[in-house]
Amino acid sequence: MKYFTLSGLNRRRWLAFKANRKGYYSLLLLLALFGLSLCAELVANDKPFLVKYQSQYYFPMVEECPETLFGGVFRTPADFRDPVVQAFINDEGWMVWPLVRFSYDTINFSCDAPFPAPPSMENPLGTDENGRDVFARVLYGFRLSMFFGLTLAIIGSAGGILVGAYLGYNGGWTDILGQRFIEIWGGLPLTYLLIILASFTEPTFWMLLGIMLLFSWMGLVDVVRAEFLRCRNLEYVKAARALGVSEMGIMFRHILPNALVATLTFMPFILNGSITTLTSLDFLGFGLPPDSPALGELLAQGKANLHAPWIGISAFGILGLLLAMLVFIGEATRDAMAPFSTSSGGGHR
Amino acid sequence: LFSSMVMAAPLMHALSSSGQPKYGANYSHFDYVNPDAPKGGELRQHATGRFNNFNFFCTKGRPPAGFHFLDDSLTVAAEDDPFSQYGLIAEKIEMPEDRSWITFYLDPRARFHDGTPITSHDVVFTYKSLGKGMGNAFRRFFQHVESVVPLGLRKVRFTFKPNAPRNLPFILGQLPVYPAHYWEKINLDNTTLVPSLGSGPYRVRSLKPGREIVYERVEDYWAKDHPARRGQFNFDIIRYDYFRDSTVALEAFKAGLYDVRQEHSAKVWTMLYTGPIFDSGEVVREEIRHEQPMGIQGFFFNIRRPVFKDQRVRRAFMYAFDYEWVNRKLFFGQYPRNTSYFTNSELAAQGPATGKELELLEPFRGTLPPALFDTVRSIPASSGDGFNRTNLLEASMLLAEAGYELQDGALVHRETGKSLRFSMITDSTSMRRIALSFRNRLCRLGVDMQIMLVDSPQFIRRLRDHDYDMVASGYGQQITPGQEQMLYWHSSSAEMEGGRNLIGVARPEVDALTVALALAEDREMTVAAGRALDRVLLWGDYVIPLGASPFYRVAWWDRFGFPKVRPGYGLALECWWEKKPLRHPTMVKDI
Amino acid sequence: MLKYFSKRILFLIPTLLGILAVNFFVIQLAPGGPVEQTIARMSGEEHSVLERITGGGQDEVQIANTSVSRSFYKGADGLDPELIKQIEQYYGFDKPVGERFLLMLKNYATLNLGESFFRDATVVDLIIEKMPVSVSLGLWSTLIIYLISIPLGITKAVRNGTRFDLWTTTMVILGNAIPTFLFAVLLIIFTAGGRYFQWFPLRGLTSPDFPQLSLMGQILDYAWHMVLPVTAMVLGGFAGLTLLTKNCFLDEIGKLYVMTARAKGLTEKRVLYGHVFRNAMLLVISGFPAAFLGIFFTGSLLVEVIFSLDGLGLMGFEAAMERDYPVMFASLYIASIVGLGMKVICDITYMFVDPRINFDSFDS
Amino acid sequence: MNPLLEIRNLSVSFIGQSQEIKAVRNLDFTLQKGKCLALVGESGSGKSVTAQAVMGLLSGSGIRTRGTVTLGGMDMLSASCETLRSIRGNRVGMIFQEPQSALNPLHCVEKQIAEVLAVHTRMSKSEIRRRVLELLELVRIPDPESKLKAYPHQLSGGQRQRVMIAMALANKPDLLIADEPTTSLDMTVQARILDLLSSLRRELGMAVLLITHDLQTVRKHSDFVAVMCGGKVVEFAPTATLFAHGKHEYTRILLDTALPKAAPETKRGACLLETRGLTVDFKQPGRMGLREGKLWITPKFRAVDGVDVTVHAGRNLAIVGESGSGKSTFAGAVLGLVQSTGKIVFAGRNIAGQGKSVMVSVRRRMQPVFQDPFASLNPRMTIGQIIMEGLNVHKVGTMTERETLVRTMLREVGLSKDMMDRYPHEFSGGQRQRVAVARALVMRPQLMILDEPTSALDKPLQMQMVELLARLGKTHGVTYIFITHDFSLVRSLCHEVVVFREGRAIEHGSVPAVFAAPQEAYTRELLASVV
Ligand SMILES: Nc1ncnc2c1ncn2[C@@H]1O[C@H](COP(=O)(O)OP(=O)(O)OP(=O)(O)O)[C@@H](O)[C@H]1O
Ligand SMILES: Nc1ncnc2c1ncn2[C@@H]1O[C@H](COP(=O)(O)OP(=O)(O)OP(=O)(O)O)[C@@H](O)[C@H]1O
Ligand SMILES: [Mg+2]
Ligand SMILES: [Mg+2]
Repeated sequence: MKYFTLSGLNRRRWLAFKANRKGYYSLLLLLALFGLSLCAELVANDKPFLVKYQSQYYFPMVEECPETLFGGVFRTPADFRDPVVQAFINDEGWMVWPLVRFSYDTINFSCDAPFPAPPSMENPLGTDENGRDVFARVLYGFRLSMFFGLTLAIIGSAGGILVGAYLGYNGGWTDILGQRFIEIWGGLPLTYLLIILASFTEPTFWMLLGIMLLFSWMGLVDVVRAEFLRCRNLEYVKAARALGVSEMGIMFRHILPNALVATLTFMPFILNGSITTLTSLDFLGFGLPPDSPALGELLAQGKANLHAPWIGISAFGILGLLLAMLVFIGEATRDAMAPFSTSSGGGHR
Repeated sequence: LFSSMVMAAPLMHALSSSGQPKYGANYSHFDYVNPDAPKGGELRQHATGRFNNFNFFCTKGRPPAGFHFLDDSLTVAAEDDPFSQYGLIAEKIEMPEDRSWITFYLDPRARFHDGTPITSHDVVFTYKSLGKGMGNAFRRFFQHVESVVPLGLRKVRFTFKPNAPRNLPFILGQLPVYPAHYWEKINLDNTTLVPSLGSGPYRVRSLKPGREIVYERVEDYWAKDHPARRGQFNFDIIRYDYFRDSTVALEAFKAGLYDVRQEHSAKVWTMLYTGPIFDSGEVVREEIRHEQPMGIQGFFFNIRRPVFKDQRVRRAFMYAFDYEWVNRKLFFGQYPRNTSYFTNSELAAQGPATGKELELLEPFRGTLPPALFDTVRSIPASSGDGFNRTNLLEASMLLAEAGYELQDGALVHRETGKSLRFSMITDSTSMRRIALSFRNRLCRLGVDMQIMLVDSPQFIRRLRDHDYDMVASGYGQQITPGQEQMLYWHSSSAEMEGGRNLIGVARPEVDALTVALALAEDREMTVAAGRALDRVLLWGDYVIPLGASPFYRVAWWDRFGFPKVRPGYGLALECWWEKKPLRHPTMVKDI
Repeated sequence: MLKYFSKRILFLIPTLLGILAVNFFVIQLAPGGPVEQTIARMSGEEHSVLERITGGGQDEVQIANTSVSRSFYKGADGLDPELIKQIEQYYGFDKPVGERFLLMLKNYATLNLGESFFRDATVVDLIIEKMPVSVSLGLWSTLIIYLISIPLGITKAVRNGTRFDLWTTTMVILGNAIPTFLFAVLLIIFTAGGRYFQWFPLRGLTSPDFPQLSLMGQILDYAWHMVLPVTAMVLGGFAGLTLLTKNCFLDEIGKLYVMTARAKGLTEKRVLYGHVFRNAMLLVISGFPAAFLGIFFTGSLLVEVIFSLDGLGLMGFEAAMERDYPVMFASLYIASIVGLGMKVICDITYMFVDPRINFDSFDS
Repeated sequence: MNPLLEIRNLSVSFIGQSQEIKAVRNLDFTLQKGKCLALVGESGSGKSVTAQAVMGLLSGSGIRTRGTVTLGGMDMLSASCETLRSIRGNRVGMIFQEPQSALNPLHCVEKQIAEVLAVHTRMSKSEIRRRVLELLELVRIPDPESKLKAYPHQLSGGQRQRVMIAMALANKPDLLIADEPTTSLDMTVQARILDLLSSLRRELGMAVLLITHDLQTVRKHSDFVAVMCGGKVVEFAPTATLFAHGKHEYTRILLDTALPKAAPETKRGACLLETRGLTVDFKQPGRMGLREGKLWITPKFRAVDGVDVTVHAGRNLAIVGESGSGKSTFAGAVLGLVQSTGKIVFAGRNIAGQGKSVMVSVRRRMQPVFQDPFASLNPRMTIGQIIMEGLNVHKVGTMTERETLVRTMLREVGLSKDMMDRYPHEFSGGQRQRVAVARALVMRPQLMILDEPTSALDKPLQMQMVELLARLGKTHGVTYIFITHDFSLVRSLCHEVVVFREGRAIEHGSVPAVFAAPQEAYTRELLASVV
């Protein structure tokens, strides 16, 4: 019987969430896609799962297999796509390949069509202009972008909410000085920071994430601050104060849930924005290393290769789907959090 | 006083570095024009970017496309004779054998659009003002000019300093002549959007900054019937529309918004020049072979860096790069590889060294590889299958020879313990694209390559500081190379900040040959020195060359006539004429 | 309140100073400056700064396409050091950093925003020159976005959960997910290119014969030119605002005062727009400055590029990439002033919208 | 003659995620033109829901309404939007139970009232303004001019209620639905308002559906009475009949319950709270600045003016006084929720203008119940969470102990424990009021300030509440400050009384003394109106 109120409430919320079918299925689909992309290596890879060579078994995905093992000459990890290597192995054994025999950065050297090559059995979504498999790039890109986007969105929003809440709740000098600081901080030239970074080294995923994190938190500050400015004067906030609830408690238990509209609404867009930020960085050439499977890069390629619609459509498709799922999940979450049912069939009379 | 010291020389109608200009003194027109081409009509072209300056003394702004229509120069080139400059404003030219000075006799008919005759005063003014302008590109040549003296209303003499570059007279001949009386009233340091007074075949009719510029033919152009101008500049209106986005620009062409388009991208050329308008012949699509030297473009090793000091490493990398595959898959096979530093030019080395070339090389026989004298260094070629096994094998052997061995999947030098890694910089996305497959193949050898795409200012900064391991760049070449070769290959430029010696070659052989090329007295010497230099550089394995197209890829709406003869060194759109009028010509009303 | 807002306005100055200082010094750290840019330009090695965006970088062959008569300019690689000194001096780079900064501040204090490095026009003139495009794009797209999104969001809130709601959500999301540049190019290809339909002009703000047109004709011509760029700009803008409006409304619509309003016999429209609207508007307002600045100063970059328009977005971007510091700082300066001003106005609006809001410290 | 309002077989239920709440079941009654029907009954018995159903306001996905509501021959439940619109606010006026939440917080008084007129009449702007002023005067808002531009949060509870009344009466409706219209009004004003309604009934033939817990009012002003209990009308009779011999069991209970006549005697303890010269200034309502040509400078309005009050432990204090006299403001100031000047000494410590650290320790020992319970409950927290929160914050006992405490408390205020997971809007006014009391009581504070804690409760529940408070006062040493208009409550619980008028405490003394021999004229007037 412990936590009886909470469990009851949470069950009620979960039911409300589930009652929103779009949101519920979106969540399932998103989880499925994310799960799939987490094991992207097993779906799309340029290494076989399993190689049998001369009664010996190899697992190239987990162990390094130089082609010398199979009678080749190079002592670097074997390129299993190389027809010569394949011939070596097939002569005295066999291989089991994943569904798509390309990783995100595998160039389809043996492709006959000029790049970007149209969809085929080998490349289910075609190749990009550098001859890399679009499906593999979308799959890995989804993971990378989700990770980048989610981290950025979550940390960024959390930061934005915290700061906005703090400023809006306290008002006065805190607000004035804090806002000025944010304005100056926001004035930092992101492009130049990236140029400077790029002048030292090829930017990595983590560096970009770090730099973007410096700025991503500012998006929500203004709206959250506004909500807090309003809500802090409401009667039930006063009541909570009179009850002796701590400031944190008031801010996060009482005001924030009511100020959550903005956050819930913007969250999918922030996430999507974080993903497309990578695009614009790629545009400027300050994006991820050229091999990285960034969805943004795919979009840019889509524009540059309009005659190869499979590139643009794949990228746009996955981004659109992601955004839609997130929005629906957001709506369902809102429904779950809302005290009153917000779905109304035909409107009020 | 001064003039009396210099001897007289024969008066010429043209300057030529090959001895005889193609067209004799009494030529009536160039071969590649139709002297009776009908006048009139409109030619619409496009440009990318924007323009914001008509003050050509000032290097700050960007001049509009087609600005060269506005001003005549002392001499002009014929697009089928790269070795000569034919007098235009300069009716006659006087220059001694040693090229120590040059006198231009101005055509008495020459005048600006306002009717003012062009005089030596204008020439001197132009020269002096251009020399003053901040960072003007002419200045580097002007430093070799001793003096400029007007010897009369229509006669002006440039006297050169000793050891002036041989092509200096040609460059001075290309000098446009700007009206002194117009420009004297204007602050030359500032950009302006007021179209200036000119003397050329066209004047500006209207403009919208950043959007369009429209030129109209000058009806009473003074050189209308000049042999160097006959049959050219036939359109009444030439307009340039500005676009910023290349995709949109192409769409605009296909929509018929402009008439002619030259394509620079192999992919676009093959994939996007399709559709009903091409099938029906409304738009003609043609690859026109040209004879222009293409120089060399590729990935240059910076041999100042320890990694690339070893020629075997460089050679190995050349093996690792599968250009044939790149060309086939990325360029649709349109770019034959650069196999020389003077691709598509007679300066490219061939076969065994002979004659003058051999003479030039002979003093260095001790330090040069023996095979150099018999063969040109080959650029490793592959089967183009993408996997490039044989070449990679070759490469790995070379690397092993150079002392690298595989440790934990990476190549490490046996003695120094340094791993084999380097970064390539470029400021162009297309280069990055090419480099990607290279990196992929190097990976198989255990080499770690970084590709850094930086923006232009930073790229220039690093180029000037020679701060890179490998750089994607190129050297353009002219038909007659000159002094710039010193900056390209000479040791003096290797350590100089801003020197264009990308590779960092500092070898006495190269120095000597470069000097010989820069100062070559005649064509034979130029060719010999060029070939010798090419041979030596190629044997140094300093570059992984890429390719370039020997064609102009041009498409146009089929409303034009053009001469049957095509010049080898230019598209010569000036010689085209309108066959079918435009349906909605630009502002014909008030012509 | 007077005290609060006078404080706010006084704080504009240190904030501006801070923004300028931070930018100035960060930018000093970036390798390559106007000098390199000039060199690049003079030696013909300059890449268009837009190349990366526009795909101009597809030109694989950079060298071999110069015709003989003009090759000479290109041949001029390598510039002598003296010349470079001169360039540095010209741009004032022979002075120490601090001095340059102070000089800039002095000029800004006297409202002298300086001249572009690469063109002889004062920055103010440049900005004025770019205004028509930015104002056109900014104004129309803001208007359209707000005029469509808000009623749409409200309708969606009222009909939450219906099929209409689902469809419109999907539409606006797809609109948001398709990148502007892709959409703009598709628009051009399908409705302005040579292949399919040629309904709209694909570049510029007006036709070449604009001055000759009658007033009505001019308006139509302008509108005709605006269709595509504005469409491209607004498409992505609906989603955020529509959903925000919807969610804010949903939050309010269940409250008791809404029932009171209905009990008064108001029409549903009046209930929504007269009563709920103001209560739900706060967030929409608070998001406005950012949206406005975005659309005005940066948001239209890609649209400007694709439709060959010359606006502030492009100017700012080009200045940043070409290291045209005066233009960069001046536009930053102006954008900051506008932005900071907008925020003050916004805060004042909060108080008009919701009289319960004040900005005092909570504990005093 | 056809009845004006006829309700047949009305049922309303709320369909939640897990259960269905049947708020009204098979209700029947009729109301004739010019008559007054009093709807009395247990708190939570469905009176307000009935009222809303009559207006046709209950629609939406979670609500199921069955039966017929015929108004002037037309079915309100199936009428078109257009018809409903033309009726609402015009032929039927409605006074909502909780004016604080029912008024649009962002519209000023003038706008809210004027809107009804603008929508249903063709009056010009100036006529409307005149009518608004007239209405405000009619409902006895002092200095109506100055309140025109006031927003709801700038009004006192009683003033808000009167704005609601003015709004409902604006178009001289045929039917007035008044849901506890006078709970926050002092007796004088209350009497005037009820008289006003009676006169309107007589003059215009207006029918009134009066929902109230005050049986005096019912007896005096209504023609018929419907007694509701558990969603049903258990008895429907003419007033006199009902009062004389009400049949139903609940009616009897209702009629027979009487609050005790005197507060239980307690020991007078140490001085618990003392205010000295407590003063609160507000900005005069009206748009910022720009008033009377004076930019930014708005005149001050003194809501509490140098009040000195002393409360001793064990001696409950009643604060009475006319509506708008600064009682709630005073309470807010004492609690540190409203900015004030002057001295506030609580348990020997000056807490005026103290920082957070002091206040946190004080707050646990000093708990308020706000005048408008709805607004003071966080709409996104369930009742369980709300009551539990204080315990959690102050770490009272273990989790299980807290749960037991909460459940006991709920039972004691007459709520069932299965309501714990419901949100505030799913309750009736009286239920919410009890939640608010429970939230404060569960903390077992030393001092409790209750702002009209029983105004929405029926007599039996009031009784229960009084007993509960008295018991807790005794066992836990809780001292109460009551702000109320209900003198029977004052008598039954309080030892001391302070009379407020225009921000000042004009009279102070023990309850029997003041009630027996009031010193001030105003106090006398106040007391006189009770009888
Ligand atoms: N939105 C809702 N959802 C669920 N239950 C509700 C809702 N509104 C009211 N109820 C329930 O309906 C019942 C009747 O409520 P109603 O407000 O009509 O009571 P009431 O008679 O007016 O009581 P009071 O005198 O306390 O105001 C109550 O038990 C309440 O809990
Ligand atoms: N925020 C405010 N701004 C301006 N005036 C206010 C404000 N709050 C209250 N007032 C005014 O102060 C006076 C006292 O209000 P208060 O709420 O204390 O009255 P009250 O005694 O509680 O009356 P009631 O019995 O009607 O609740 C009223 O005239 C009210 O209009
Ligand atoms: Mg009720
Ligand atoms: Mg009160």
